Amino acid sequence: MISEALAQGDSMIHRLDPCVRVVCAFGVSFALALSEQFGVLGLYLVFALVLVALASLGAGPVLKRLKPVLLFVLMIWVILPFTHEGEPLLRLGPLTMTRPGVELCLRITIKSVSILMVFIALLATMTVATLGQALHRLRVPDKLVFLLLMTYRYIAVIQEEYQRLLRAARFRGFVPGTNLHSYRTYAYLAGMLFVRASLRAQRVHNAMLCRGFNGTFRSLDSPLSNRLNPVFMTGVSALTLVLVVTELLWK
Amino acid sequence: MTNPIIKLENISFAYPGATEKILDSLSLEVYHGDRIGMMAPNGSGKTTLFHTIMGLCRPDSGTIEIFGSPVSTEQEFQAVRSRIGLMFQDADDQLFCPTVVDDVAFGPLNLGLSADEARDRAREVLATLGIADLENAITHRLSGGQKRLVALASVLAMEPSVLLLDEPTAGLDNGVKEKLVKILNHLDISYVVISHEFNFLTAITDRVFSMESGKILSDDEVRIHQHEHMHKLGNHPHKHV
Amino acid sequence: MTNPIIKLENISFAYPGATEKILDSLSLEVYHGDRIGMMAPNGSGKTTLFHTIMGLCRPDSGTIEIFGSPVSTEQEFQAVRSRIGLMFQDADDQLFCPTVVDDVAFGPLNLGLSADEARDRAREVLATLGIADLENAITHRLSGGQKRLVALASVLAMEPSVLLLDEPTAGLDNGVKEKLVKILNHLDISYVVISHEFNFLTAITDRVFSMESGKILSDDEVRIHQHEHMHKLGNHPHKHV
Amino acid sequence: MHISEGVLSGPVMMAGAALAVAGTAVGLKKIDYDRIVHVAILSSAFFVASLIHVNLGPSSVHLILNGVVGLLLGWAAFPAIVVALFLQAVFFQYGGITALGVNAVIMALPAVICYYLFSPFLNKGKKTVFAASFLAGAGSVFFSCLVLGFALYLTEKSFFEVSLLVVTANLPVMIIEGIVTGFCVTFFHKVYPEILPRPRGRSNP
Ligand SMILES: Nc1ncnc2c1ncn2[C@@H]1O[C@H](COP(=O)(O)OP(=O)(O)OP(=O)(O)O)[C@@H](O)[C@H]1O
Ligand SMILES: Nc1ncnc2c1ncn2[C@@H]1O[C@H](COP(=O)(O)OP(=O)(O)OP(=O)(O)O)[C@@H](O)[C@H]1O
Ligand SMILES: [Mg+2]
Ligand SMILES: [Mg+2]
Repeated sequence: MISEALAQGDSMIHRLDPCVRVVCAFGVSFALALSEQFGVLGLYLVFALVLVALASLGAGPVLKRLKPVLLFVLMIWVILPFTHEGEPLLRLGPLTMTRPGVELCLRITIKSVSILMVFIALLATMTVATLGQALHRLRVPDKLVFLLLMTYRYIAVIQEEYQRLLRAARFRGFVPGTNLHSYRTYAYLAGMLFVRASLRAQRVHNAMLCRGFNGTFRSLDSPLSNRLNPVFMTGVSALTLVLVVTELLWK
Repeated sequence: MTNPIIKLENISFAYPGATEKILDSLSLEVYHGDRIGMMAPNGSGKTTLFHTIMGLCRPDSGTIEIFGSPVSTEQEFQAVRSRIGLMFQDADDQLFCPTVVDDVAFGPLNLGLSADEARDRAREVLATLGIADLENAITHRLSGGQKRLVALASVLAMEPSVLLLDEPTAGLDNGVKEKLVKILNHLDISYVVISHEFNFLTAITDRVFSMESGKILSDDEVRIHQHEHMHKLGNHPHKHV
Repeated sequence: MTNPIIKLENISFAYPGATEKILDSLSLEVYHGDRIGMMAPNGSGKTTLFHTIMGLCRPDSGTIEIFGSPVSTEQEFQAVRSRIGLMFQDADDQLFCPTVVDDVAFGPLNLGLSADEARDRAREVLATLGIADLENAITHRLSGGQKRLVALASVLAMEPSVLLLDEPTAGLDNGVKEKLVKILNHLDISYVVISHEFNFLTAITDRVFSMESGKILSDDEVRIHQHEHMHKLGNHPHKHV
Repeated sequence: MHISEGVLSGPVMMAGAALAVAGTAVGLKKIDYDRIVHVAILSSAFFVASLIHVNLGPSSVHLILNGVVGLLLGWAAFPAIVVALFLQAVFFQYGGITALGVNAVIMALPAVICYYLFSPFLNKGKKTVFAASFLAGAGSVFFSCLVLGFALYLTEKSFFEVSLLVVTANLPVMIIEGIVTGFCVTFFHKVYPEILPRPRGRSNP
């Protein structure tokens, strides 16, 4: 279910220090989300496309990952232009498209698609293991990093447990429907997942104690030194700064 | 000669995304009264084979006939699934209701029995297996051996025509194993059993198959395989068994 | 005669809330060089015994001495825990780090080694077990057999003086089992191994104990038990092995 | 239930992020080292459980179960939910970085509120347990809708209709969540009461 296929590549982005990528992803995403001007947003869109290209990800996998947001965008285009008040732009029978409505939709579309492309290019191209390490070096609290890595580690285990439980139910003639029996069955399956998760947590905690864990998290640090790191960092910062300033001046 | 209960013909299957075929033009026939053992290395596709019979893995090519009629769509599989009792490799995966009787009655309820009928059926099966006293026990607190027996009960409560048992003895001690041997030898039902234990298999089956490169191997090859294995262990100092 | 590495004396233990004693005035001594097997029915308390030695279950009465000095508080157990390598029944419980090398290095890091030293130690152990190529693999993607070997590596990386292995072969095929036999026979370390498989145990240990009503039974009783068992199987038609 | 990237205005986004950081900090503080593995693995279970689809007439909806997580973890539900949402973003791109704060508040705040409202009833009789957990399950979805609607409304007054729509569209979901949470918690009560929080006062959530 969870695949880290995008992390397998070997592009320029893949070779950058994960910390640099995390910082850039944060900076660009927030700057982008706070922009309003179409000109600036257009430039961000191009910027995001360039990042995706630099990560050498095929159009197919990227589009697949954008599917949820594209569906969302489609939905707002169907609703917002007609419900938003303001200067009418176009009449379609009884419906009126308004200019502010269309502008709002356009803005949301560019922002959401660009932010997700930045996310895909910079963050989805590393494994969660690497991401955790990067967050650790960026001084995110140890407990939170540990929580992230441990949660990630056991998702696959629990997912498999769920698949097997569901399969067992189906083999015994369970056909889900809209009825109490089905909801109760799903509740039992979910309940069983939590019970097993809790029992497993006890065992894992014991296993950690046996390996000398005493409350401090240590990890293998492996910073990737790469000539490109400072270059990329500077480049992205400069570009973002320019776009932020343009945005501010535009007003 | 009667028709086979389960008939696989030239089944090929690869997991989506994987290139390697786990099942490769495999054919298998199970007749009424057959008691077949299956012993093959980890990852050779035994569990996949069972899942294919149950319609959980859809073959890329080949045909499956169950009780004489071809099955290929989800509807068709749903109709026959409850007549094949699959017992999972790990009993924990199979027991998800709070108490033993709830769990054993789950299948019959899905078959459309009333709550009372389902409970009666569950009690009956538990009694047959000699674990009537577990009726109100909490499933996840049972011991490993008890879980296995309850899992078997919950499969038998569906009154299947054939059993598929996936490593019913893994991690069980000899006491529970012997109990299983007795139970299986007394049940009047056809079955296919996967196990890594030759002694157990020979005690409960008439023939032992193996699997290699996605195909079923017949009895003889298995026998040769076993001799070889025992020879290897013979190099180490070990007690006479 | 040297001092025992592990010495349990009159240990009694019951799980909180339960009335039944799982361990009942149990005594056990493990000496340097011992290779002990342990074979007993499900639920007889084998895993509980291992957890008591590690200080994960605190006995209600009795004394534990490890490496010659008594241990009873969490601090004392913490000090000796890293010198006893416990391999868990379920490898998934033991491999909690995202990648193999992280996991194997986790113990050495806790022992106070620097990141580089820990990494080197991890690589060394992986190489010894012949799985150096798994170094950067994601732990949850490993196969059952690989997980077991990595779990062993992560225990060995602590350089323990004694190993406690809890059913290291459950669900593994003969190939992986033979690999484990070879590895264990080449390690120069004392160990206690729980297994339900007599062949495996005899191949890697010098004595086999059992457990009954919370106590350890000596070799002889176990041997008798086995003969009896084989005799029973003899009643059923079965092939010559 | 979440808000997509690019929808929220700056102030709302920032307020959400600040609240999420604060909630996570409180939650982390409440987790000691003996409990952290427990929180992490329950967070994995929450991640997986939220992928379960149940039928609703001809269509299907996925479970949310933030009520269950709240009842089981108390304040620790905050970091647990943040981590699960972040991993959903990484694996499925259900969101990116900027909406994470608001989305975390949408899911986690109601979970914590329901913990305080309903966990005192969990060591009572079977009927009370079912009723309390039904309310916790339905209530946390309801509160989530309110927070979501409020965030949208603050961003853009014209989102008012959308907010109303969200609440009404989620009415059946609330009922399903209530039923499932009710059965789920009575299941815990019967088979593994240790997983439920002890009565408050004796130990911290
Ligand atoms: N869901 C899956 N997706 C992809 N590959 C899978 C999946 N399930 C199993 N496999 C692969 O298919 C092969 C056969 O698996 P299967 O579980 O059928 O083996 P098995 O003979 O039952 O092994 P065991 O003795 O360990 O139970 C293995 O190599 C396994 O890695
Ligand atoms: N955490 C626990 N709380 C209460 N009872 C427990 C707990 N863990 C184990 N038990 C009970 O203690 C007994 C001994 O369990 P233990 O796991 O030590 O057996 P075992 O010999 O390792 O069995 P197996 O061969 O199945 O692994 C069993 O009856 C079990 O039900
Ligand atoms: Mg299998
Ligand atoms: Mg055990």
